[in-house]
Amino acid sequence: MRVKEEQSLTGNIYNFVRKIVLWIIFKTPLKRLRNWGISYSLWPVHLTTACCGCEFGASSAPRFDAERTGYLPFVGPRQTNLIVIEGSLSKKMANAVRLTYEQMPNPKYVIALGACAIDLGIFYDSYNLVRVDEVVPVDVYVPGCPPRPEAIIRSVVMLQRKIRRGG
Amino acid sequence: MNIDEVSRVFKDLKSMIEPEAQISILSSNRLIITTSTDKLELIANLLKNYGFDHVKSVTAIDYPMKNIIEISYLISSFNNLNLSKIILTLKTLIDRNKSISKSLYKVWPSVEFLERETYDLMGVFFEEHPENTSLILPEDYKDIRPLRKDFKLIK
Amino acid sequence: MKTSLSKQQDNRKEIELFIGPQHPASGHMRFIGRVDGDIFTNFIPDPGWVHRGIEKIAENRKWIQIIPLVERAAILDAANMNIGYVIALEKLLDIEPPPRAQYLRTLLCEINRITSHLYGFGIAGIMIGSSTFYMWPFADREPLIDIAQLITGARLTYSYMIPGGVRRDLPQGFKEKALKALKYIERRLNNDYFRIFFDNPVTKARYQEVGVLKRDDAIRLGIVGPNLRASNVKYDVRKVEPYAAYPELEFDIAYEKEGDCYARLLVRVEEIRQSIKIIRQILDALPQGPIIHKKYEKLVSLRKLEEYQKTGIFGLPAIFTVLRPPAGEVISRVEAARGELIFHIISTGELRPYRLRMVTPSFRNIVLFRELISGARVMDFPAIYGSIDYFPPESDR
Amino acid sequence: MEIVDLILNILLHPSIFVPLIFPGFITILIIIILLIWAERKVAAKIQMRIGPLYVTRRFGGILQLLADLLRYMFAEVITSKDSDKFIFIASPIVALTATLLPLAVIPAGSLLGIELIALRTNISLLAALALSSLTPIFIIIMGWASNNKFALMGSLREGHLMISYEVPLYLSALSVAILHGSLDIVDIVNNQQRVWTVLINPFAAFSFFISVIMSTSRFPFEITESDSELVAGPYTEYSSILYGLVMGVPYMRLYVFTLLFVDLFLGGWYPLIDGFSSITLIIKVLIILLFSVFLRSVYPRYRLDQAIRIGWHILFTLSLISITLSLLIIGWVM
Repeated sequence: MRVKEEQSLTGNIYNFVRKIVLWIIFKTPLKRLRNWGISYSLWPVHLTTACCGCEFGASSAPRFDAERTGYLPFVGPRQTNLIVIEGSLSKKMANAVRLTYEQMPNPKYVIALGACAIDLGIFYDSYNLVRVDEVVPVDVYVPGCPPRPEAIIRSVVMLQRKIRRGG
Repeated sequence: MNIDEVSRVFKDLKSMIEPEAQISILSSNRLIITTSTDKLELIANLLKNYGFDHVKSVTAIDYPMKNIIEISYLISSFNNLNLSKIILTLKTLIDRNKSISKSLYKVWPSVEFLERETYDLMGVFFEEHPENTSLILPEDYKDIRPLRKDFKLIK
Repeated sequence: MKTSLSKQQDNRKEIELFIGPQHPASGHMRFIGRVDGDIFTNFIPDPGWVHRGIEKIAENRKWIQIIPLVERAAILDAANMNIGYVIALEKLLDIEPPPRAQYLRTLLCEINRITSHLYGFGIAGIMIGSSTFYMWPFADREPLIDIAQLITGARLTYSYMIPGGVRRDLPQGFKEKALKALKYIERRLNNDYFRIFFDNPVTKARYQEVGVLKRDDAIRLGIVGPNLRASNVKYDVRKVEPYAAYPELEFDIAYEKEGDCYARLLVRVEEIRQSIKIIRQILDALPQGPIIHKKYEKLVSLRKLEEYQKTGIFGLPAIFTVLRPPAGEVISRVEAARGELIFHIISTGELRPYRLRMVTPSFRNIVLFRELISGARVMDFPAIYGSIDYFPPESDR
Repeated sequence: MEIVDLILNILLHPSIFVPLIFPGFITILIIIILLIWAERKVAAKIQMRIGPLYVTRRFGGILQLLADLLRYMFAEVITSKDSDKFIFIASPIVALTATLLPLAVIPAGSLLGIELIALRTNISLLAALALSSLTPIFIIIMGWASNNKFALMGSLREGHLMISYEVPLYLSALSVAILHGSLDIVDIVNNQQRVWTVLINPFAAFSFFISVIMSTSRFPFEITESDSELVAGPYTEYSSILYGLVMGVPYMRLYVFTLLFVDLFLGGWYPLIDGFSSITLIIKVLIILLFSVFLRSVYPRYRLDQAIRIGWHILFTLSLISITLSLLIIGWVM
């Protein structure tokens, strides 16, 4: 980009402010506060990709109650910061997942549930599936077909620890 | 269901559809009618008037060696409790290279999504079907249709 | 679907609404609707977002490997998916499992029917905004899932039925635990659910006379399951073509006359009651004897046979890996939780099926979206969706 | 010392103290944090769950909303390419301000002997009602500026609902004014020393309360942001701190209306505690607030046309009845 004349004297003020804000957020004790807040407020977006969705539903339900950890399934991509990929990802759905991921504000995280999300599991030779890591970067994988709700909540706790460590 | 009733239905149907189609018994309450594509709608209308009011499945089977695709309509009834104990297979054979068949949408509206799925996964085009568009696969799917035998999963 | 939408492209009064697959109420599915004011003038379901190609994959699997494969179509209704395939396979092999195995199969199927309906209630509840009625049925699924887990060892994906019988016998003390769970679920269903949800004036306002499906339309469109029975058609595969232990059990077909959303939910309530009745009968009249066909009992190794006699767990014989049913064509139908499930299998006497066609109830009900929601109000869409109890992975396979 | 006195004097002056501390901004923040936590906890209790817990284990997860707010604060602000950016960003802030405006004229008893009313006029009821009707307009503008179909439909619903709840809301509030012969809320509260308005004119109280529930989109009238078909209604495109603001708006509105409701119908700060009458008031407010959020765990939501019908058929009729009743009572007493 061509440097405008005013900027040649004062420097790029926008970039300067941005650098200061980033410095304040990431290099001061504010970072710990930020990480604490984010880790206890992981809201997954409503995007059910395949059949592990039943166990995803059960993990929010009374016996397992994932809301204890501050995890609250919420409506749209703009208000949430976590995608839970439930099982296999078809080619059609992969586009939707990518689109949703890009619509979400930073910082954002991905949990992938089930054997299908890791290496396609029982559908290893299917013609319509893609692996999750080809579509979005994954933070936590949960094995199982389907994984038990306890395992899903544990993955949330693991992600929380990862965020608090500064991941 | 006792054998008498099946054989009565069998006899009724036999007298009704012959000589355009052949009827045979598969097992205790499964009947099979085989006919050619151009007679399909005629036979279907006869069957509908007899009391078979819906289609349970449209199965297309690919036989590359014989160069044919076999399309089976599994038909039964909700209204007539005697007929609902029978599943009747209405079979027709079509040319595998052309793979064009006649839609039964006008006779049984319940075939709509089943035929669309067959078009999508097997590539059989149904004439006079209201919507011969892709249903399950992505809209820009270009490869061989997956349920054909020459579509191999692992190369 | 593109063509039918572009027909009305120039009509500026309407807006085009793409609902899903990322949408709170769409599930794994997309809908394309046209909205005029508050009315959907056109509503088209667009399935296929969970298509994994089970029919094609089955052609590349050995016969016994297909058992876990078909239940992935609807993992919350796994036992009913299993039994459909296993019955078809047994018809090909021409064997009949012993009576105890038939009863155990029926037991698991009915437990699955209850859990599946409760799941449907939960989804229906959250769709019209009742978070309590999402949580309660999901909570009350758990005691029943525990029972299923006692029988099979898995929460959802059981793979319990094998050709010729079942994999395990009941554990000790099962009957007491099962009766306790049934008593609990019965109390909740008959009192608490009606108090919080079914008798709630808001629920009635949302559901009654909404999404009416007339009897003739239901038959014409080939609808199955509780949605069909809510339109006053008394069709239930368990009565029409009894399989497993159903011929010896006493139960009624649940049906309603109105055909609206409320009737569809009430049919499911009644079906849960009937299932409880069936399970009680099974627990009382469970016959003694082997759980696997004699032919296969002889084939296992001595060590496995000892284990089977001691613990009731039947290790699969090695012959199952090279199972070759004779050539032939077979059609089986069972009543899964969401309706009639059909397997149409062509065997050529090979190690693998030549063609496996699986017609799931959700796929046959998909047309309901277009028929019921076109012409309904925008806010009726989640109410109708919830009442249909549609499960996209089951539909797409 | 004089400086400290000066600062204290400024802080404790009603026109600063009321909007900033009580019943204004800081109280609202604390009440919203507690209220949303209580909403989730009460719902969890009814649903046989525990609800938010691990964020502060010892206090039952009471800081849950703080964590959520922090996340909103540090999240990326997204303004979509097609939106009207200035209005998109400005309208939540204006809506928030507009929601708080009625607090200037609503009296809140006294604390430490100071009368808590920022602006004493003899038409404070009218002023409060007029100022409270600003918020829905900015909610509608939010949906329009987002340039999103779901947001637009949410705005339309807000507009439809607005005309159906505002008429009964104002009519039933005015019937109270007729009953007490004054448009000054302080007078109205003082008139209720012996008997509360809700006992004299229950119709007005009922239709006012239901209208408030409708206007703040509590269940069973959570229609504007009904998530099962409109994602988040007018707020669909809002992310990060902007969404944090708009999420707070209905709760703040609920708080403001509850304050007004208590003043009009539940005897305000009576029975009096000398010098600390605000405590009576705030207890009543908290009870009403808890009841309103408790409705979430009991009811599903009504359909839009049903809600409009309730507004015009039932609430409008009730508010007319309440006005007639007030007139009759006034005539009888005179």
